[in-house]
Amino acid sequence: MTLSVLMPVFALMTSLLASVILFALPEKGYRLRTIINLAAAILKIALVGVMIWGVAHGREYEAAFTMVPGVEFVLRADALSMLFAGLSALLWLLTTIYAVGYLEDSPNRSRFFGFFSLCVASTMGIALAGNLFTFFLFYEMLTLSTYPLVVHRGTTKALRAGRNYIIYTLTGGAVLLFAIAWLHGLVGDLRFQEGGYFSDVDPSLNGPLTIIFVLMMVGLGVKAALVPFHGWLPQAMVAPAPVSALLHAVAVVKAGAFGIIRVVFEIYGLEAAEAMGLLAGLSVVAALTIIYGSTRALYQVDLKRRLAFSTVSQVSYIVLGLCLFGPLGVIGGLVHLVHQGIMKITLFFCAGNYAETLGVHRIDELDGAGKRMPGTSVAFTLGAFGMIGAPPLAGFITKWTMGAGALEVGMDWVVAVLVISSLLNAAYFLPILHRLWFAEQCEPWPHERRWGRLETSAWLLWPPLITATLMVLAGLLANVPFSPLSWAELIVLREVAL
Amino acid sequence: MTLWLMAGLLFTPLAWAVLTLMVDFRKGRLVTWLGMAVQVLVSLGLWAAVASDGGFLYLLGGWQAPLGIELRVDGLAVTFVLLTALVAAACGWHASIYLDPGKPWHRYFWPLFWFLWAGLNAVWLGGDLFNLYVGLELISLAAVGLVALGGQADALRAAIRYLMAALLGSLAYLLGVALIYGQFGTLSLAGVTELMNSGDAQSGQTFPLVLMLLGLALKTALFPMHGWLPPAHGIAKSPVSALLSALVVKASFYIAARLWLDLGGELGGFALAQLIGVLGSLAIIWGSWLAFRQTKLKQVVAYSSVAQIGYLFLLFPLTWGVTEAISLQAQQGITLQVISHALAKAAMFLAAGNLIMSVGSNRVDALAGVSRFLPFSLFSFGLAGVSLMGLPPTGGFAAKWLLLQASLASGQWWWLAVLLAGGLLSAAYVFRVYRASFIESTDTDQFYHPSRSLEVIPMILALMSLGLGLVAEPVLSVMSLPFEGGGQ
Amino acid sequence: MSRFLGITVLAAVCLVFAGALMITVWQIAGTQAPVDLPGLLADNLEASGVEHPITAVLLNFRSYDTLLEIGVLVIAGIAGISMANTASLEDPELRTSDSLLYALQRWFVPLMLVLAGYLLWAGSDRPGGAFQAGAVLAASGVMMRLGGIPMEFLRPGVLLRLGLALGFSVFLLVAVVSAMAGDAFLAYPDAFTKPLILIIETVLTFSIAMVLLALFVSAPVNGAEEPEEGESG
Amino acid sequence: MTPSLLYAFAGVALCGIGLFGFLRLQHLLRKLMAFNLIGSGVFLVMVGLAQRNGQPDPVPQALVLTGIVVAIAATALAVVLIRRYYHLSGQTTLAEPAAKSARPKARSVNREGAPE
Repeated sequence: MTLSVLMPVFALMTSLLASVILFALPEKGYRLRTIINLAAAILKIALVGVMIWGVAHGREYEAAFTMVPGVEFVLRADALSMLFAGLSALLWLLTTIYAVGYLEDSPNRSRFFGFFSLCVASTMGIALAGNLFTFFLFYEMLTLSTYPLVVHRGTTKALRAGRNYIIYTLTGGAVLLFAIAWLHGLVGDLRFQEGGYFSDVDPSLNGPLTIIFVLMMVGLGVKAALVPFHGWLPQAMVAPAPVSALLHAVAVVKAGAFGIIRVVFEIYGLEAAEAMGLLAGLSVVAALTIIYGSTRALYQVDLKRRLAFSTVSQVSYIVLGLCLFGPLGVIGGLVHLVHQGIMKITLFFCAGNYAETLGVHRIDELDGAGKRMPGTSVAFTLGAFGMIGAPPLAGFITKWTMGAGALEVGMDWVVAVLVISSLLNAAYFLPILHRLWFAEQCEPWPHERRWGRLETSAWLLWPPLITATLMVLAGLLANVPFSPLSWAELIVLREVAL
Repeated sequence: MTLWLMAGLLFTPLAWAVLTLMVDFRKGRLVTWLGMAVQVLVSLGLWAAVASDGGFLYLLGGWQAPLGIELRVDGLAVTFVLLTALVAAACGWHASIYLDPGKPWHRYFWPLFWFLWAGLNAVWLGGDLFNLYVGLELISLAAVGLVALGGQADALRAAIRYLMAALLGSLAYLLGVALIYGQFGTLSLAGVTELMNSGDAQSGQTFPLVLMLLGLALKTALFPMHGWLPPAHGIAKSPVSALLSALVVKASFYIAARLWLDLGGELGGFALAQLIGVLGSLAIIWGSWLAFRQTKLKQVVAYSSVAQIGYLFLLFPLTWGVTEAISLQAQQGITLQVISHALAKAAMFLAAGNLIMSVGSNRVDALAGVSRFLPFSLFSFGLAGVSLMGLPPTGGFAAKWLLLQASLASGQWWWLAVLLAGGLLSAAYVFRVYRASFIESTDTDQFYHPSRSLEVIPMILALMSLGLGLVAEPVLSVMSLPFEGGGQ
Repeated sequence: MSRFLGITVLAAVCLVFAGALMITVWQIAGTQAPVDLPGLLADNLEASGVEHPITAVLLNFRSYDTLLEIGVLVIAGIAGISMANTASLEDPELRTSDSLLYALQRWFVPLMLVLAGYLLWAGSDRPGGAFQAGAVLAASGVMMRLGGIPMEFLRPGVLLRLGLALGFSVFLLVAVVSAMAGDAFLAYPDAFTKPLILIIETVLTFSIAMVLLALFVSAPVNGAEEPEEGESG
Repeated sequence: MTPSLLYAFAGVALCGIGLFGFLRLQHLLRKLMAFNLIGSGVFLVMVGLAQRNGQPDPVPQALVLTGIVVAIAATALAVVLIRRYYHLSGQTTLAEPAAKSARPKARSVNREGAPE
């Protein structure tokens, strides 16, 4: 048992054990719970940081054993998994801080934080999974551990959202299982490997492989909220804000997107997938999702719902990036995995702050909120501009790289999609910003609470400010080592084998 | 050493049945704890012995088959013996706290419990067709006695229905045994198999096999002969329900599976195998649907057993007319399904009992809001549910995975749809219970926390079912150990 | 109409079943069993310790069957007394005051006891044995009971339970003692085979009679009942 | 066709009749008798088929003895259960009482939850 075996296991265990301990704690142990939560989150960041450092310097971390005859359980840290693991470790800490503040004085916290940690553990498992089987294992665990979070409030609406969520995701999971089992039957147990397996495959297998690919995209697309499998996502908005933040930024939708990346890069191989004509179809679906999500977002009056449709649209950037089939496009897609996470979590934190502090849920109630809550509103504004793609913020880096990638491989229409989408983004974000900063407050806040000198509780205020700063840094310092962009370049260099 | 272990294994349950008959419930509880410890240790020892040295034949009374009765102590049998020891000990432990010692009839729980255990071991090890019949009857009568114990009219109705079904099933099996004996002149299953494979004998008849399978399927509650199961399992005391669902129905299935694997290749046929598979599939779908429709918590769990039993019968099509490797895969999958269902269902029934005790009602609606009390039992119920849904990393998932692989490899892709749909359907009824527990209702303010040990037991079982998926490989490797035929 | 149809279908099913069974029996009857178990039995009868082959099979070659079978009987007995009324053995429905029965009983009961003893003894070399003897013994008990003779030992109590389990316990002890000696379960030591079988037969007779009688006597049903879980009772 | 085979065929007939009775009859005691009828049929088949060549085979006879004891135990248990059932419910068949089967007992309902 060397350290290289234990590291990924430890990284997984920090949140798994934390969740077990949190369940066992009595409901009233607020202080202890917070301490354990934060300690585990910080420990996890440290572990992931060490692994990122190690991976950058060429070390390998892997733990594997045979689970079922013919199938291995593999945890492995490579550059791609570190991209996702780093994101989720970082955002876990911030979301936990936020959630502690958000859920102050609300019931069932023991249950909430227990499942919350479990959810993060699943995400970490998804990041570290070394083969499809292990990936699927954590993918389903994620489904189960997020259900209690979605229905946390226990209202009829929450329960209905939870039911739809579970119907969508479990069905998607079943489809994915079918595809994985079929693939396993065809070619055996496949570890994720650079360049994939099917670059010189027997043409007779093309038919089954195509079907399997489609099935996998359906199974993963449910979580990634590809149209037409996105229905659950806007409904899941009823969950408490930290949950929405986590769901949209890291956990669920990203798990789907990350799975698509794994399958395309490291099972099929980008070239093989392109050669079989699989990417063309996927890119069309992704483009449609981008446009559709943005268009629907325009019509939402509920702030969180608008953000949710925005997620539908933004996550597909990642998928679209892959389909560009060139280094720049792929880098754009990968980096968006991180950028979108940071931007979207900022926006959700802010939305949660408005709801929690002012009782504001609808966009037309936001008039003048910028004066009442300047810190939150600055963070929101930065997030919105990032989403639109204004330089020098993180979103700009994504869109610029992807656009360049599209031109590089001659898919000019993608540039058009990017432009349209950015215009739509502007169309649904700018009115909000206008209301925040320039409209006068004409009605009293629906349900205002006060926290001393600060505009809101410190637990609630700091996380969005931090993430907003990170977002700015990710844009400004894009070329510094270990920035998301440089890391994505490292991944492309090492693993995508273009 | 193994001789001693075997003697201990056969002797302990029967002896403890007598001992506990002599004393009242409280003393019986103490006596039983001791006996359970002995029995678990002996089972573990035997399992370890077989895992290291391979299986053997145990000649009862020192007489070889066909004259005497041989016990077939192989990897599969000792795995089930160990499973029985764990599950039965858990249920017994639970019952010792759960049952009210004040009721005079509860003193008879212990002897019946021990007889049931003895019968189960007899079936797992049995290698003699007639002896298996006696073992089955021992199980059935003890089980019926447990269901009826002190019950009111509803419980008795369920018990009588159960008894009638069990008796008819046993007779069908016995008739098959009579015909087999008439043809081959021996009752040893190994002997019959050998005769059939050697080709000396005239080819056997299919009808006896069909009769036996029919009888055993009735006792296993295969669709459409499942009507007796839900009332009996639903109305019995929770520890009893757990025993019945986890182990008792598996006993008759185990015999059917052994018959099929030994004789099915010769006497069975594609149509028969597919027919049984179709019935199993219908059981999965219909049972899950009915489970979804139930208003009482324990009825949900009971109907879920009907559905889960359906999976077991996929063994028949997946092992007929396929290569050795695929057949092995299917057998391993079914074995895992038996084990994981036994653990999960026992956990579920025990947890359901605790929940019913806590909220004071047996209705699913009554669970509204209980998750805020953080009942341990709800977690156990949930974890067990995950295994029933066949989601990773549970034993249920490992089983499903192997069955998926076997269906794909054998080209019988239609079972894939059944397996996947079955998982989703079971999610429907499991999530219905979860959902109820998350409802925030204002008037749920009374919640009685049962004693810690009552809550710990289902949790242990559920965790075992969960962990089974992770250690499926080592467990299965013991099961498929080479069988060293011949003397002791 | 549908009722008639139901019967017809049912009858057809039963006829098909009987027909298939008939054909199978006929086909099997035309073959020769490949294993000559009776011959094997005859060869080993010497070693079994008893002269009558059926008794040898029951109590030696396949004694495990018999052990479990007595277990089944004990289970039935337990289930019976678990429902009996512990307070009273009196069930007025069962009591007859028929003078003829009373007279018969005075003659028959001793006779039946003797008959039971004979059947038990005969078991070793002729048809007979523990079960038959036990059944006769139980029948005499039933007769006494009908005649209104109180049999206090049948009250559900420790005596009755001891009686129920006695035969089974002795059988079990013999089985395990032989295993302790390093042999297989139920393997009698050569020198003691015959006496051991005799002892087992005797106690079994007693216990079988006891179980059957207990089932008959436990007829007065106790009214107490346990509510279903979750229902206040 | 030997005499013992005749027994076997008689057993077959008993099995058929017994099965019909078992499935058809509703009264529990009659059902139980039908069960015993099938049982006898099975025992006859067992003994008759095994001695088709004239020479007696003691093994099935011993098996049948065991089988009879088991059947008696089962019958006795069934009678005990049926008696008690009759005592508590006044019924002789397994049919659910009409009032109860329509809806679950009212007293077990603590609260009406949200409809599913």
